[in-house]
Amino acid sequence: MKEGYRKVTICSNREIATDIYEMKVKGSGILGDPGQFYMLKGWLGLDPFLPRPISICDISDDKITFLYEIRGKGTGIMANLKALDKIEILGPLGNGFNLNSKGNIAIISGGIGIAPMIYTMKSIDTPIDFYCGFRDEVYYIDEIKKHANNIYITTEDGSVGHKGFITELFVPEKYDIVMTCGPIPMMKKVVQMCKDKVPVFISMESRMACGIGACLGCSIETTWGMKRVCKDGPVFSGEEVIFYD
Amino acid sequence: MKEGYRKVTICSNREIATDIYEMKVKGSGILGDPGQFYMLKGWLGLDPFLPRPISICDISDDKITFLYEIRGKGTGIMANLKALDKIEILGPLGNGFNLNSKGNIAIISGGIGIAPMIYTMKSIDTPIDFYCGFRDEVYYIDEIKKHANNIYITTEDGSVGHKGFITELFVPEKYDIVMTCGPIPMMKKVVQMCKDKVPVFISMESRMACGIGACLGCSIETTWGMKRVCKDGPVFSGEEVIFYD
Amino acid sequence: MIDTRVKIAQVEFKNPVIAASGTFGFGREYGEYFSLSKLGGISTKGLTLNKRGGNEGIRIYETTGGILNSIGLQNPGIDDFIQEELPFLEKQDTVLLANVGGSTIDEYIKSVEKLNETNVDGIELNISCPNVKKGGMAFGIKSEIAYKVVLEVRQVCKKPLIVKLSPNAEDIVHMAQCCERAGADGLSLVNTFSGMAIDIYSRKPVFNNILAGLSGPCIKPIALRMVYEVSKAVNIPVIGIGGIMDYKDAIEFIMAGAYAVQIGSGNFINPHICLDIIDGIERFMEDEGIKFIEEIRGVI
Amino acid sequence: MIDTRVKIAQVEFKNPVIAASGTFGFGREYGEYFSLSKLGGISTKGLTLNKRGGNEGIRIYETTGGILNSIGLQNPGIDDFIQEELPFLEKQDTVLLANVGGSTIDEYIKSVEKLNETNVDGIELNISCPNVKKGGMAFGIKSEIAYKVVLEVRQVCKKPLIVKLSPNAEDIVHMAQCCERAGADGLSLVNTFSGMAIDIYSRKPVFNNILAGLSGPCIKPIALRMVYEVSKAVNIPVIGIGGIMDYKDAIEFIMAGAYAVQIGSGNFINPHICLDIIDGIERFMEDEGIKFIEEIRGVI
Ligand SMILES: Cc1cc2nc3c(=O)[nH]c(=O)nc-3n(C[C@H](O)[C@H](O)[C@H](O)COP(=O)(O)OP(=O)(O)OC[C@H]3O[C@@H](n4cnc5c(N)ncnc54)[C@H](O)[C@@H]3O)c2cc1C
Ligand SMILES: Cc1cc2nc3c(=O)[nH]c(=O)nc-3n(C[C@H](O)[C@H](O)[C@H](O)COP(=O)(O)OP(=O)(O)OC[C@H]3O[C@@H](n4cnc5c(N)ncnc54)[C@H](O)[C@@H]3O)c2cc1C
Ligand SMILES: Cc1cc2nc3c(=O)[nH]c(=O)nc-3n(C[C@H](O)[C@H](O)[C@H](O)COP(=O)(O)O)c2cc1C
Ligand SMILES: Cc1cc2nc3c(=O)[nH]c(=O)nc-3n(C[C@H](O)[C@H](O)[C@H](O)COP(=O)(O)O)c2cc1C
Ligand code: FES
Ligand code: FES
Repeated sequence: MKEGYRKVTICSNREIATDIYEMKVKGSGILGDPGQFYMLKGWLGLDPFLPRPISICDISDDKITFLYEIRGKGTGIMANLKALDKIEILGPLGNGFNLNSKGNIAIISGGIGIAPMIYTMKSIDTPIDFYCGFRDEVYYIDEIKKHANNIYITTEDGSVGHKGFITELFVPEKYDIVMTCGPIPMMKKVVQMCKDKVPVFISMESRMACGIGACLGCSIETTWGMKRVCKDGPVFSGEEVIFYD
Repeated sequence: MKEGYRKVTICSNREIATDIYEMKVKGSGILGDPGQFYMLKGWLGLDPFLPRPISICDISDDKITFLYEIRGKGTGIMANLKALDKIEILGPLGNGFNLNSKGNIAIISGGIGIAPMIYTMKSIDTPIDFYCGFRDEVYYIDEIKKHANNIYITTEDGSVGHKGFITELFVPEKYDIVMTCGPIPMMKKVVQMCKDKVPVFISMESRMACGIGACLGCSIETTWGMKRVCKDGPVFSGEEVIFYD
Repeated sequence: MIDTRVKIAQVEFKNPVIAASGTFGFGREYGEYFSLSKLGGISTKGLTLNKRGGNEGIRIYETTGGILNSIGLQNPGIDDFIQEELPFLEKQDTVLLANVGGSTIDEYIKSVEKLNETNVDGIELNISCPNVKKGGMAFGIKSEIAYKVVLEVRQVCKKPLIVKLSPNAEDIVHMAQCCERAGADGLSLVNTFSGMAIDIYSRKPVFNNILAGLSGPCIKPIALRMVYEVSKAVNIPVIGIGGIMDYKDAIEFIMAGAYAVQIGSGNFINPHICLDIIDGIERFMEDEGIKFIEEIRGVI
Repeated sequence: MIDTRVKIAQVEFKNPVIAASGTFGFGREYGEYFSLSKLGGISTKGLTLNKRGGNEGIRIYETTGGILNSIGLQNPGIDDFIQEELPFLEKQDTVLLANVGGSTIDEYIKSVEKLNETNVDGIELNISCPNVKKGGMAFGIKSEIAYKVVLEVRQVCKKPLIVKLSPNAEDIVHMAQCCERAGADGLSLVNTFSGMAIDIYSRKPVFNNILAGLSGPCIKPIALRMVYEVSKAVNIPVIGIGGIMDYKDAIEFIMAGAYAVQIGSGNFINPHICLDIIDGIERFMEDEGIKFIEEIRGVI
């Protein structure tokens, strides 16, 4: 039987860029594959009501790293937590990336979509080209440099790296496998670029309630019919996801 | 104009007896008279929804001491807070005890009703007889001993002091003024004992929403008609309050 | 330059934020925290012809995201209000709505007649009170009964007449249309939802009256839906009420069709909430390049 | 020794805690977290005659103390359910209610006929779905329409028939009485409240369908009141639903008259919530010296 929500202790929780936080938590039985996520509840009481899905950014020994952006109430409250505070987590959940990938691999992340790609990159033996796009501030670059073969950076305001969108630098033809996580329009673009050229795997986002496949709140349309992001994903093959405009 | 809710910083928050906590907070413009209270909000989000009324247990310089018992959700969350955490407070609110009291004064507290009586005792120049009743564990006794003339203690299980209720030790005839705070049945008993003998002032409790006199949620019946505990009280003259069975 | 003024039933509000009845007393207490003249308007505590002490027992009980209340219309009565409270309120530069409750049509009429002679800017007729003549069923449940009440009150009322609807109405849209037909100049909704709570240890209802009224952010999605549906169905202005806690909530109600909003339980959590919402609406309008509220009213 | 068994429509539940429709899938997912045989019962995701993909756009939106959902009855259809899901569910030692939705009476009848031939323990008829023949107004709003639906379904239904009521009914008590008269063996209430939310930046409703269903602890006080009123007014067992988050909430519903309770949104916050509530009820009964649930049922 799987464990339900359990309390873990926060080791550190620091702002690494404007509104971007890195939280490390510690607990027993910490598990997970790259691309999987946890549901987090960093508050007592029922407001916020729903736990929040956050990807595994890294795991080592008994510690998980979460990288998150303040988007609203839940992440805002999480940002207020300090070392030794407790937080409840459920997971690991969902299906991650296939790591038995051979050949030239590209990872493309947009904004906070970088989170799951860190652990993914670290878990793949082959050297990887890491494309990461940001709005203005960049983060986690040192971590990527340590592991990546090449690193490509764009910012929308040109403050760091190339000015523009990350998809402008990406050349699909160079790769045998592409993995991506970021805003839907970016991922849609990546999928279009890779079409008929190279298989692409994308980590989808969707509003979630249960996180375990029961409520059908996170369903998306795929060529195989409705699929649950939380249970059947969050990683899907680029071709199977049906994007809307 | 009065200030609204403002953030103060917790200096310490420790359990001094089972489920009894002493919280010290620090902030600018900390004010209040004995018997007055603050509304406290020690959580982000809207659950709990309402702030909680807590008496001033002590004030010195820019620090207030609150003494509280875990009764439910709100006080339970408060007990989880640590030094350097923030909490929001509104106050001071209500009318406290009249401190220009002359003659022999008795203070009678039951359980956590001791909280407002500490600051009250310290603020009165005359030596005071302090009667405090507890269920089992006693607390804040050293603090009382420092200031009181005589101290009488009862516990319901007899573990400390006299076994029984505090009203069993109290002799109204000895006093010129009586002040009391505790469970309604205790205060009712004190009022009955003092009737036609000595004036008694009681600090009433009532469920509150606004805490400032607008919602009429805390109204109680008095010989003067309906009165708001938060605005017209919490301290009332014993004779004016109409107790129900 | 943005302009937050709104006009409802010929009355101009300097902004669309009104303090809701029963949560703001007669303004005095909040007047200690900010200048009441900043408000779009104030709706008084519910007034009845005669003084009422209100209900016994517990009156306030917290629930998740809200409160159940059973105040029972404690108020000094219309005469005392006119003598003791109105002079203070008249001095404030804000729209004053006298919220009027009653258990018989006759009582409503007598109250309104007295208020006709005062300077209040409008009447907010609360039809959620139990109808003592009809065995306690509120006037606000059945459209036909509400129609009758409003029609009769309209005949005597010389002030703009806003009818405050109960969300417990059988058919809120039909109810609204009946009130419009009966001559209401505007509608405000919602009042509290009928709810209850039980003390499982004493095995008794928490409230002496068993039922109590639910308010607060917990009801917002339902209130918003009702305001949306009603706004689409009537041609008189609607004032949106129910769980508004920040300017975003207020804007939602306005986009759903409300001309103005009322803030109730939120005042208890933050005495400055009305000001914060007024400021927030202004900032939102500036950021979004909205000059007049009408540009976003009812865009949904 | 305490005994938590309850009997509803001749079906025995080992305890009064049932997982609510649409929040528990077909049990498989929660079965990874605990043995489903510990539950009093399971109500399946709402089934329709034919497979449905559900609604497009946002399906889940958090509100204070609850959620709005617009899943749109995504389900594999009755046939697929019987073939793919039922065999797994049959293996669990718990009562199985098949929750049936539909947009026409005909659809309900065909679905029930298929379920007649299975081992499901009972039908939970969800009459909150929009009635496509009557322009989208749900069957569950007007008592007379509900009466007709239930009467016709009753005629073909060979299983215990529980009718699940919508809190949007115009008169929940009358609705309940009509369903009783039409032959329901039990009632479950409440389904979700009609609500909405607006995205103020895009100036559009959050949901493609504009309206969505509100559930969670925010609705509890209203749901409890409805269960109380309905329990007093009918002679068939009532199952209480709405915002139950712990054993205390469950006991409140039982004291208000419910024979059993269903746990919906709470499952999302804690996959073990049903077990925690079962344990809590047992502990409460022990502490309070209650041997049978009937001792406290409807004590209010
Ligand atoms: C599988 C998965 C993994 C994720 N991993 C990460 C991660 O590693 N780091 C990170 O920062 N974020 C991650 N997210 C997104 C994160 O869950 C949301 O940002 C968060 O739930 C917002 O909560 P909030 O209370 O702060 O915002 P809210 O106040 O709830 O909403 C603010 C805004 O956030 C967006 N949002 C709300 N809920 C979701 C949701 N469930 N999914 C997507 N967008 C949402 C909406 O646009 C909304 O307007 C992930 C989401 C999913 C589904
Ligand atoms: C003027 C005033 C001064 C107070 N001073 C203190 C103090 O110094 N220290 C202290 O520990 N407590 C004090 N109280 C009581 C304190 O406010 C309540 O214990 C607290 O609000 C309970 O909140 P909760 O969320 O923990 O409990 P809840 O979960 O809200 O309720 C648990 C139980 O607490 C009781 N309760 C809830 N709200 C109130 C309320 N407003 N007043 C009385 N009882 C309530 C009820 O019996 C309820 O069953 C004071 C109350 C008032 C009115
Ligand atoms: C304590 C309290 C007292 C109230 N008294 C009245 C009243 O006297 N007359 C009235 O029309 N509405 C009364 N209301 C209802 C509010 O005006 C408002 O309609 C309702 O609370 C919903 O708004 P909210 O969710 O912002 O609180 C009262 C509400 C509360 C909480
Ligand atoms: C995501 C979701 C899906 C639901 N689907 C159904 C359904 O298919 N059929 C049904 O009768 N009720 C459905 N419901 C309603 C629940 O069964 C329950 O009646 C309602 O959520 C109130 O209970 P709660 O407050 O405990 O969630 C659904 C509720 C939610 C939150
Ligand atoms: S979040 Fe419930 S099914 Fe995915
Ligand atoms: S708590 Fe609102 S009047 Fe006292």
